[in-house]
Amino acid sequence: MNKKIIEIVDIIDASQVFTELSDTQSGGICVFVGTVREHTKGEEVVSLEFETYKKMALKEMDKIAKEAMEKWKLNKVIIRHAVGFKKVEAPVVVVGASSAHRDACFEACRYLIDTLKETVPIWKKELFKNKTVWVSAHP
Amino acid sequence: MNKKIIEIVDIIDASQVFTELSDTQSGGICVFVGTVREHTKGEEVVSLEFETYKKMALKEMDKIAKEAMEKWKLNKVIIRHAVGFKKVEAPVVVVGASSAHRDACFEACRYLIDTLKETVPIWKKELFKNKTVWVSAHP
Amino acid sequence: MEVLLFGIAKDIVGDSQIQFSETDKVPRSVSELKKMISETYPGFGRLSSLAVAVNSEYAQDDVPLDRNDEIAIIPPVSGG
Amino acid sequence: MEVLLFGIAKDIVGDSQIQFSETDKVPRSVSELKKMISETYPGFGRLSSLAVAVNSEYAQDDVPLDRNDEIAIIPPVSGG
Repeated sequence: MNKKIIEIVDIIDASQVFTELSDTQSGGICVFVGTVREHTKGEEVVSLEFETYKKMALKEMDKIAKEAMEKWKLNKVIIRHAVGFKKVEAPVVVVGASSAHRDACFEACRYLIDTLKETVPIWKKELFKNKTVWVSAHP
Repeated sequence: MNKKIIEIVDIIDASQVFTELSDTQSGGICVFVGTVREHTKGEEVVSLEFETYKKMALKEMDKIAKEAMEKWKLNKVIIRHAVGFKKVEAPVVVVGASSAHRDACFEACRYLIDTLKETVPIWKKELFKNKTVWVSAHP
Repeated sequence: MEVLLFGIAKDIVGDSQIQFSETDKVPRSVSELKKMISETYPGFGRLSSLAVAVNSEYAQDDVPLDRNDEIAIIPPVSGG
Repeated sequence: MEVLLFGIAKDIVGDSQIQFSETDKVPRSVSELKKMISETYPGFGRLSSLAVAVNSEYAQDDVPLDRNDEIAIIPPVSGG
């Protein structure tokens, strides 16, 4: 099994992540799954569309995973992001880490998602009934 | 679906937890899974045995979930602990929460596992090749 | 009066419960119970901590005990 | 020289890339590229931020551009 799983996929199956992060040296696994919410600022979201600059996104995701493995003592790390159209409740991102003790995997997991949101070239368009909005594009 | 899942079970299937915590109002799900590590203080663990005072443990787990739901804006919470003999890599506890924004589910998830370890009447015996040890029993 | 035992408490006593018959001296409070079991079974004195549950809730030392209560010794917990 | 566009940058330009032909004035650095596209497409000036990637790495303003580089406009990211 790889120690580091970095992927951009069409559909995320969150159910497999604990098997992917499991290993004999880990006492804890922390995972964050980002999902599509029905409402944003009070407006009903029909769906989200994710687009990526895949080559660069995979590079940036790999950097984040490496940085986390340098900062904390981790056994395995996963960063998996979905692209395309996503309906309400669908998982769009899964990040996680396993470690001997729980401090490391909790802190690393938070770092993975926070940094991903800042640096990875993935763009989210919110589709409402009457309009579409590229998230965070404007001040 | 229940907003709060509190269970003591013989075998944990971690793969179902994201489905259990998913809902239309949540943008994030944070889950911690505690697993059996092969080594404790350098010694090889053959297996762990978990015992509980079930009636009281369920009450205490329920209190922790309620407290978390008061402290943070959570949509769903799960605390599920396994009992009996557990081999290396087996999941022994799953805690998690879903919320609109990720701060709440991360903080709540950490609170759930930290408080569980302090107050819930569950006891862990480590089985090594030549001895058994009740964890934390002695100073 | 019956006191439930779990984890290392069972190993210390060698049984899954302690019975106080009507003719025994019966503990009237949590603190009395702790004192009595620590005197009879010195192993309790060596634990990191020792708690008592009355009707499946943690009980402070001054909580009185009734023979109809469900009483349990709670050695240091180690779940998770 | 070819510049890849993503997300709102595609909407602003109305295409998935910008072509600079040999006869055009071609940007020689990241800062020149940013200036040129902001002048031609005022929508870029209204974004929260604007980054450029050269060969799939974030590039500072002073990075020179070569026609063989893979160049991309990176509008504010919003993954996760």
